[in-house]
Amino acid sequence: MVPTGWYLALSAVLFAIGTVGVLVRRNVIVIFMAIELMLNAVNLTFVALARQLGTVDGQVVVFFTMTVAASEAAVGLAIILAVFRNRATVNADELASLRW
Amino acid sequence: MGPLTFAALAAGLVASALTVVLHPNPVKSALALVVTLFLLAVVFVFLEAHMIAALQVIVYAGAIMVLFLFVIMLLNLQDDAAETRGSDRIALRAGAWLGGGVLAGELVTLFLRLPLAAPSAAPEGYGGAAVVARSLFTDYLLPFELTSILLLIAVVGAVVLAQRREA
Amino acid sequence: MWADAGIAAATSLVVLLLVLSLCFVLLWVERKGSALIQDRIGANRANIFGGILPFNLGIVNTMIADPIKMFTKEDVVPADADKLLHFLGPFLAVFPVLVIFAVVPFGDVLVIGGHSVDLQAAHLDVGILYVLAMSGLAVYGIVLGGWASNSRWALLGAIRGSAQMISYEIAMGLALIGTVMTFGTLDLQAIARAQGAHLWGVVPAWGVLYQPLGFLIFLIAGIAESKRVPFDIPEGESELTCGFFTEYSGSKQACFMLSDFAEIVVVSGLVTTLFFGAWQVPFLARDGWHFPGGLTLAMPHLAIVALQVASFILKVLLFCCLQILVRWSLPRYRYDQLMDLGWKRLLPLALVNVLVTGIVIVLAG
Amino acid sequence: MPETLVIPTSTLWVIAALPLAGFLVATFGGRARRLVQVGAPLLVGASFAVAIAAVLSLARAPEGSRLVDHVYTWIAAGPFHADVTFRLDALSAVMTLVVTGVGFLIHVYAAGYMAEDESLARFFAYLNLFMFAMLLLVLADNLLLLFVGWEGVGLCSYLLIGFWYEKDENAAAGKKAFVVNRIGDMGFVLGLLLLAWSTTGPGGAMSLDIAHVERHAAALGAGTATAVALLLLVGATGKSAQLPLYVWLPDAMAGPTPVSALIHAATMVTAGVYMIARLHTVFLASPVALEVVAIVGAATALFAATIALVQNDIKRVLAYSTVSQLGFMFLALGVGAFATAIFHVVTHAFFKALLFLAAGSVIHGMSGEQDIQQMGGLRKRMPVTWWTFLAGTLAIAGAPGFAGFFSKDEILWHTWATGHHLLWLVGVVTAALTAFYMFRLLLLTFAGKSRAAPEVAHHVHESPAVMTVPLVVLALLSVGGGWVGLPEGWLWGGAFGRFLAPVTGEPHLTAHGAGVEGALMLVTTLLAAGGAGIAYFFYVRMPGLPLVMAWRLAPVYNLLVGKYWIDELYAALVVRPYVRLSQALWHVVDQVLIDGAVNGTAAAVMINGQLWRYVQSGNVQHYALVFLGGAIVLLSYYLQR
Repeated sequence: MVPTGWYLALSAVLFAIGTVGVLVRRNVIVIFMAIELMLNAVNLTFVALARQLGTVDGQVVVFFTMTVAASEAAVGLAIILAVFRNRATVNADELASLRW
Repeated sequence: MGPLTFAALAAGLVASALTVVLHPNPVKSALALVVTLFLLAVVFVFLEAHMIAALQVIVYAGAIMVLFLFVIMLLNLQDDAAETRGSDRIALRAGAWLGGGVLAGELVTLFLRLPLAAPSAAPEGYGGAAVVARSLFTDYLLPFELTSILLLIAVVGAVVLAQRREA
Repeated sequence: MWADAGIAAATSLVVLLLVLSLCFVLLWVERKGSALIQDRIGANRANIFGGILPFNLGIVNTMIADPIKMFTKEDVVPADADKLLHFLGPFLAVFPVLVIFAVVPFGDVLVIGGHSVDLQAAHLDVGILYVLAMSGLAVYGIVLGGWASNSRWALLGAIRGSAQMISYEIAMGLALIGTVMTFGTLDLQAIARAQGAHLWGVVPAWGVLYQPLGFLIFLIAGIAESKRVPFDIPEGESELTCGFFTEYSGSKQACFMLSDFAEIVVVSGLVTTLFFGAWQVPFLARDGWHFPGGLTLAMPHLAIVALQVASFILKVLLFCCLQILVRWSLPRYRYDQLMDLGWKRLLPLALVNVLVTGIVIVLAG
Repeated sequence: MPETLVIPTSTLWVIAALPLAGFLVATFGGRARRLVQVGAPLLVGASFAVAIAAVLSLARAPEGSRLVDHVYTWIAAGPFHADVTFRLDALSAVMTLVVTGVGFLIHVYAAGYMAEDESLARFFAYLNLFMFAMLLLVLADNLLLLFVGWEGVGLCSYLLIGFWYEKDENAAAGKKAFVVNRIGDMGFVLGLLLLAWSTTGPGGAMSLDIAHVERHAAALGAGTATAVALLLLVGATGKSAQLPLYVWLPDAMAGPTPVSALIHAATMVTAGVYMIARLHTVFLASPVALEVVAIVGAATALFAATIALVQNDIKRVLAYSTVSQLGFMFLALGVGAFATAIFHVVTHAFFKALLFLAAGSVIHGMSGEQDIQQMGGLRKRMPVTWWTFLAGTLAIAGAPGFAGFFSKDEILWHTWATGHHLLWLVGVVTAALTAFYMFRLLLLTFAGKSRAAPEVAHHVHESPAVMTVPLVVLALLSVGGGWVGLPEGWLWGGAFGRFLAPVTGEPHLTAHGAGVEGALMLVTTLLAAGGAGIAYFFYVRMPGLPLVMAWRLAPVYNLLVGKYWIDELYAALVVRPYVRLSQALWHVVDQVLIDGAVNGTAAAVMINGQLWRYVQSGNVQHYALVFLGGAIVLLSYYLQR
């Protein structure tokens, strides 16, 4: 039996990797995927702690997270498509018109 | 699950997650993310969250990631060597890796410090569809119904955003 | 411990062989059936013992010669292809389809030497979710294969395929919700057992009686998922040469074809299991026949099991033939028509089905 | 007053509500001219009828009763509370009848006078709103509610003076009336606040209910009472056009003539008189203030009368005569003869409304001409107007038996009888001057030959019946209206005073005797007759003499024609310094300090934003990095704990 803490630590590492991905990548879609990675890391925390507590509440939260992630993917990718149509790029550096 | 299995899974997860972040090709990144999600589903199974594991594969691997791949292919995005190796953004990248490392360190420290006893054996049917669904349709009914509205909004939003406007 | 492992291995092997053998049968059915429909002779070149035997072993020849030819052909990989993914594509296409069958029960419990063996490779509480999950993964083979080929035809085919599969997956999943509500479980074996009952003592309580609309939607969505005519737009040979597997040859192409046939079998297996009584034979219970009117007829256990498995295979074969009939009868949909059907017809119908089912369940208590 | 004499009722609000309904009809039904033209006067008439009914039921009640109509609780804030309550006692009964009755007649007259005006509906809307406010004022059982009416009539006065706002001087006259009234109102408000504060009852109960104020007024200290009374007097001088705030009234003649008749003769300007009579308990508590009231009244009376001697605008003469007559009323108030003051309010309402309406008829007939030097000889062409104007002139001049005779002589008698012999003299002289200038006006207008331009003279005509009938009714009232208040000892003498006595109290006379009263009356009458005679001599017998007189007495004449240069004095002393102060404040405080602070703040924000905007790279990832830093800091905090 692996201690719950290990799962949590694993999720922390995955979360940090996702964070780095959000920060260093320039392709908006990849940034988006890194965000999904972060969400999943949090999901792991929920599931691990749900197991720790012996209740399914954490799993229910994961269910909701998935719903949100699905909505986010639908809308986010639609936005990316629309942006690409207008600007012909998905590079975050070039999508910086909200500035001084 | 023994420590060895866990270590193997964790190594696979970290490797695939790093691939997501580091691979210059978005398609490969997406595939690595699919692998990550699939491995996470396996971890969920070991944590006796069968229902969630199945949903993880259906929703994430089966739907969301297909959508990602679809968009990447539609936009025909190619390798971008500058993505990860360009000489600009050095400060940003250094800050990101440093910050990410510190974040991971702090979180791991925090989590490993938690005084968690070994969990007791899971109750009968734990993590199955019936138990999760009962919780979902009783205690979490309102949030559940709200997610349906959220999904509806997302559908409408996606259609509105992605449709071509007639000039 | 070892016995369990042995049983598991045995059942898995049985299932795998079942699917594969059915695929080979279908290969022949397809070739000869299409010839029958198109009023021609069909495959008749391979005649191994032609000089010796007075008659042509058409069936055997086709079933053996075709795979041999396929697997011995040269494997061509395009120059700029992504080698790894090009290699992985066919396997990713065939693998999820084959493993779906793991949760499909092909018989009731078989008792041998004190061991009771569930005739199902893997017993899962969330069997239907597993089915959906695996059929969702099947898309990756197409997408990756198409993308890795580095060819315009293949890429277009892959994009079409991913959109099509993701669209019809929704209708398929929703069609299954009605069935899940009717039987109150996600476990396929439990669903199979529940269909052993008889309404008013005479009519077998098969799923299709409760979910006729669900059956139709599932069947259509299933055919669409397997990308066969009239939904073969990802291949679309008139437009895209061969779609996502344009750049494949030899054994890899054979894998794609195998997955094609395997999908037919899987869809048939699921339709049988969910809507047509699975392995159930009308009036045949575990201990023998129970006809309406109180007439009972005991039978040996092994005979009963054999009868049930045979009935399952028969039903599956029947639906496979139905799909092939469809494949050779209907013209191909246009892409927008395909999306229309999926999103504007099947999806609302499936939602209505769920709603009506729910109302009936509540009213019937 | 014993509470048993308070009779609850629920009809009084109707009296005030009917004109309000008229206002709404005229406002929202403005397109239906006919409806407004007929409906607005009728609603005021209905109000008059209800008022009569209410007064009759009051008359049947025991002496000293009052009807009280509690409509709703308006303010209940801690210890302070004010209700919307109407009261009808003897004082408000008289005022209500005068306001609604005279108001009704003037409305009828106005329906004819304004028939051709394109803004007829607006006119009647204002007029009805004025009636509502005035009735609120006289019927209020609470000084706060009274103040609402007070301000309401001020507003309507402003609107009506500037009714023909297309001409700048009319708008300016309205503005002048409004501003001068505000000055008076400030005094009034301060007086009310001081009154409320100083009459705080047991348990801290604060109220401006009239009963409450009357209960506590007697207990006021002399200083407080004087302060309150003088502040209230400031309000009264503003509203009733007394020195030094009378300046707006002559200019107010810019409004349509029915307005001058209704507001600036019969009703609104008497609000100050009414208010002092209503709060006489407060004034009685301060003999000093009372004395000031008397002096202000007498001075105003004489002052305005002298100006009236030489004015040539028909309405302006009447305006100064109004100021002068209001001075008489204040004189009566000042000597403690509150009932007499109200009596003069009533008779004055009759004859001054009559005179104004007759003047309006003249102006109507003369195609808008207002200069009496351009008139003359109208007697034959406008007989009804002539006879009614004559009746009004006789009444105001104090011809025996006419309405003004009784009220004015009673004022002078009370002045004499309370020992104010000097003020009596002033009053008598004023009465003589009044007779002179009124007959001058009458004779110049109606007697002799027409001095008008031929085309105007040709068109002179009598006014229609809708205008002359009210004139006749008012003429009858001017002739006979004084008989309700016969002096003590004559027939039913003193009845008016006795009717009001429960409210206003009895005057304290130091001299008595019908003989003395009769003698004084004779003196006054003779002097008035003399004044009238001189006028006849000047303007009929020897029409050239006034010019000679004016030339000989040039300094005096110019002083009077220039109205003592009061307007110019005010302009020099108040208006121009105030304008200069305002400009200084505008340029220094507003433009430099306030605008500087506002613009400076904006500029500071802008500069700050200019500096910080470089942080906004527009790159989401930079923001996210900062976000990550924040998360790390938070986590570090948790780790340290």
